[in-house]
Amino acid sequence: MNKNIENFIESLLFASGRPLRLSEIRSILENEGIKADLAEIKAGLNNLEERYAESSLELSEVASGFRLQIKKDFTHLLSSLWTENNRLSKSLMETISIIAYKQPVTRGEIEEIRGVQVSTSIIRNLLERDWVKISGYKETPGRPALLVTTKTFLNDLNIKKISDLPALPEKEEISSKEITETTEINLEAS
Amino acid sequence: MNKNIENFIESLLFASGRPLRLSEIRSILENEGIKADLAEIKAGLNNLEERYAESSLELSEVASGFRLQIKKDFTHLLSSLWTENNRLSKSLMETISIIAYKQPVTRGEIEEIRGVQVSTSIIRNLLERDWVKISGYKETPGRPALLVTTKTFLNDLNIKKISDLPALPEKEEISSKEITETTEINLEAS
Amino acid sequence: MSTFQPKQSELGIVNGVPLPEMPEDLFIPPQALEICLETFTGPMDLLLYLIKKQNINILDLEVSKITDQYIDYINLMDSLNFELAAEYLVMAATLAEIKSRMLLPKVEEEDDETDPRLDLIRRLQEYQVFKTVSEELANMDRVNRDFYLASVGMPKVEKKTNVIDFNAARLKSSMVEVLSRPKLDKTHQIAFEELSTQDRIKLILSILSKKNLIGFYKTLQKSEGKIGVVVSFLASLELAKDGCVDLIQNNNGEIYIKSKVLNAVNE
Repeated sequence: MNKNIENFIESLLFASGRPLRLSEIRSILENEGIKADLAEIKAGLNNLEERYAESSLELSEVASGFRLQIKKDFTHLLSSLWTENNRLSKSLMETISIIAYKQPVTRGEIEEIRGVQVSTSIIRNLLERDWVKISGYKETPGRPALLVTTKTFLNDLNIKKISDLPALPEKEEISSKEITETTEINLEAS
Repeated sequence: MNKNIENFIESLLFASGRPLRLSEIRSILENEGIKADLAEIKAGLNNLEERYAESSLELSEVASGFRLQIKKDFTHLLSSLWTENNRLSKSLMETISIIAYKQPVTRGEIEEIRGVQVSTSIIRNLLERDWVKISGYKETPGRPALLVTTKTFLNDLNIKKISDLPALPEKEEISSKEITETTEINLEAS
Repeated sequence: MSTFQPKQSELGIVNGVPLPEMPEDLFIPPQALEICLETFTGPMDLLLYLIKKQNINILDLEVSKITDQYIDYINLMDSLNFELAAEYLVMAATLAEIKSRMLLPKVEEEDDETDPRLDLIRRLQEYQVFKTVSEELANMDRVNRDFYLASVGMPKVEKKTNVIDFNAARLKSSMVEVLSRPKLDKTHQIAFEELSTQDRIKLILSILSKKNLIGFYKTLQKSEGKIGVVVSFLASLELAKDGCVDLIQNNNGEIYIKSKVLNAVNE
């Protein structure tokens, strides 16, 4: 067996159960008396990536670091292993979207945009998924909790940072004049 | 990317989170329209074994099938990762040992033997680890759930069957039997 | 790959007829309507749907027409006894108000900003932005739906090197320790009826008559096992309830029974 640095890194990635940063990998190796600088670790990761080229595995970098996942080509095959229902309601997706793009945001602010109460079950669901956490409290009456998204949210969407999310669609500029003109037409029409 | 049969099998082993039998692998592949007989699957597993020769992984056969695991040589390196969140509390050890030796057993009976309450978080922890499952309900008032150990528990202990557990000292066995009897009396009384 | 499919375009239609314009006498399967209602995440969503059906830009919002359709929809739901979220009714009121203001004769020097629709249009635009992006988010690769993480088992090692500190020997020693622990309830079989709370109260009172403060354990007899503990405890509670004793628990969880009767006598 070849105990090269790639294998050490590979075993760490498999054993950790969470993504690992370069610096975390370095410090774990260091604890075990294995000296490696970040460049060497990065090179090791690159070698692993090559090793997996012909396999079902791939190395992925997400918000919390590097992790091993199964290539998307195999998803269809694997879905039968996972009976878990991973469908998320439209209301939940609207809520998490507002939190993601407007953070930090209070529940009241979300409700203002959505025009409807945000059910407690949605917030609980998001907290349980660890997609959302409370970052503090707004200094307004009632001191409502401020919600922000977590690294887990980014990890679960397979991205590194919030700016990797799709850009917000542009709003059409409201020109009051335009509206007024239309109003007249509408009045005639109705 | 090479979508040969080894990769299909490999992706299943990486994604399943539990050991898989040859027949399970065959039926999952079959559902996806991939015909392979047991001999071909076995050959695929052998090829995978070769693939991992120079890596940190190995293929292992345990009570409930095949699984991929990290080679023992890496244990030392991994210990620092694992000690943080995998230390088993004394009460958890006591609870699982009672379930292992006395199964099927109710929570009340475990409490009776331990002399203290068994917290819900311990039971949940054991269920989540998949070391314990509910095998049925005792026909006494309240119909308490009967807990038994699972195949995963055997796998994690690296034994094939419960009778492979070390025998308890003779004297203790007698006194424990007494206790179990008392337990039943107490349950009825209360 | 994605399982998320925006269904807006189909779901406002029952039996091929767009729902809001549906004649009231037409039979609509209640389940279909229920699905409809659940499709909209709220009044903003319903409004956007109605606007989209007219194939117009939000900026060209025809309040009058939309309001009628919206209110028809609400009435339809109401007549079928669907529980509408209060926000739907608030929106209906808002629309009605805008509509009535639009019908008022225009004052020439009116400020542009006072267009009654302006606030609603802004809200609709804001909502549409997030609705759109939420659909994109729903379509992004998501763990355990579009891709899976790779995991493997941990090596099994004997002795102390075992990473999860778990092995058959430890299991056994844990069991032995539990079983050999001195037991309160190590016992003989005693019928429950043979121990009466009344008798125990008398026993406790007789012990208390000699000593002001006693440990709870003094009231127990080993042979009675756990049932004895229960009976003593019930007896103590009974005495405490009657104001005869105080029950005191120290930091170690030990219970003491303190006589109040005796104190009273002493005074």
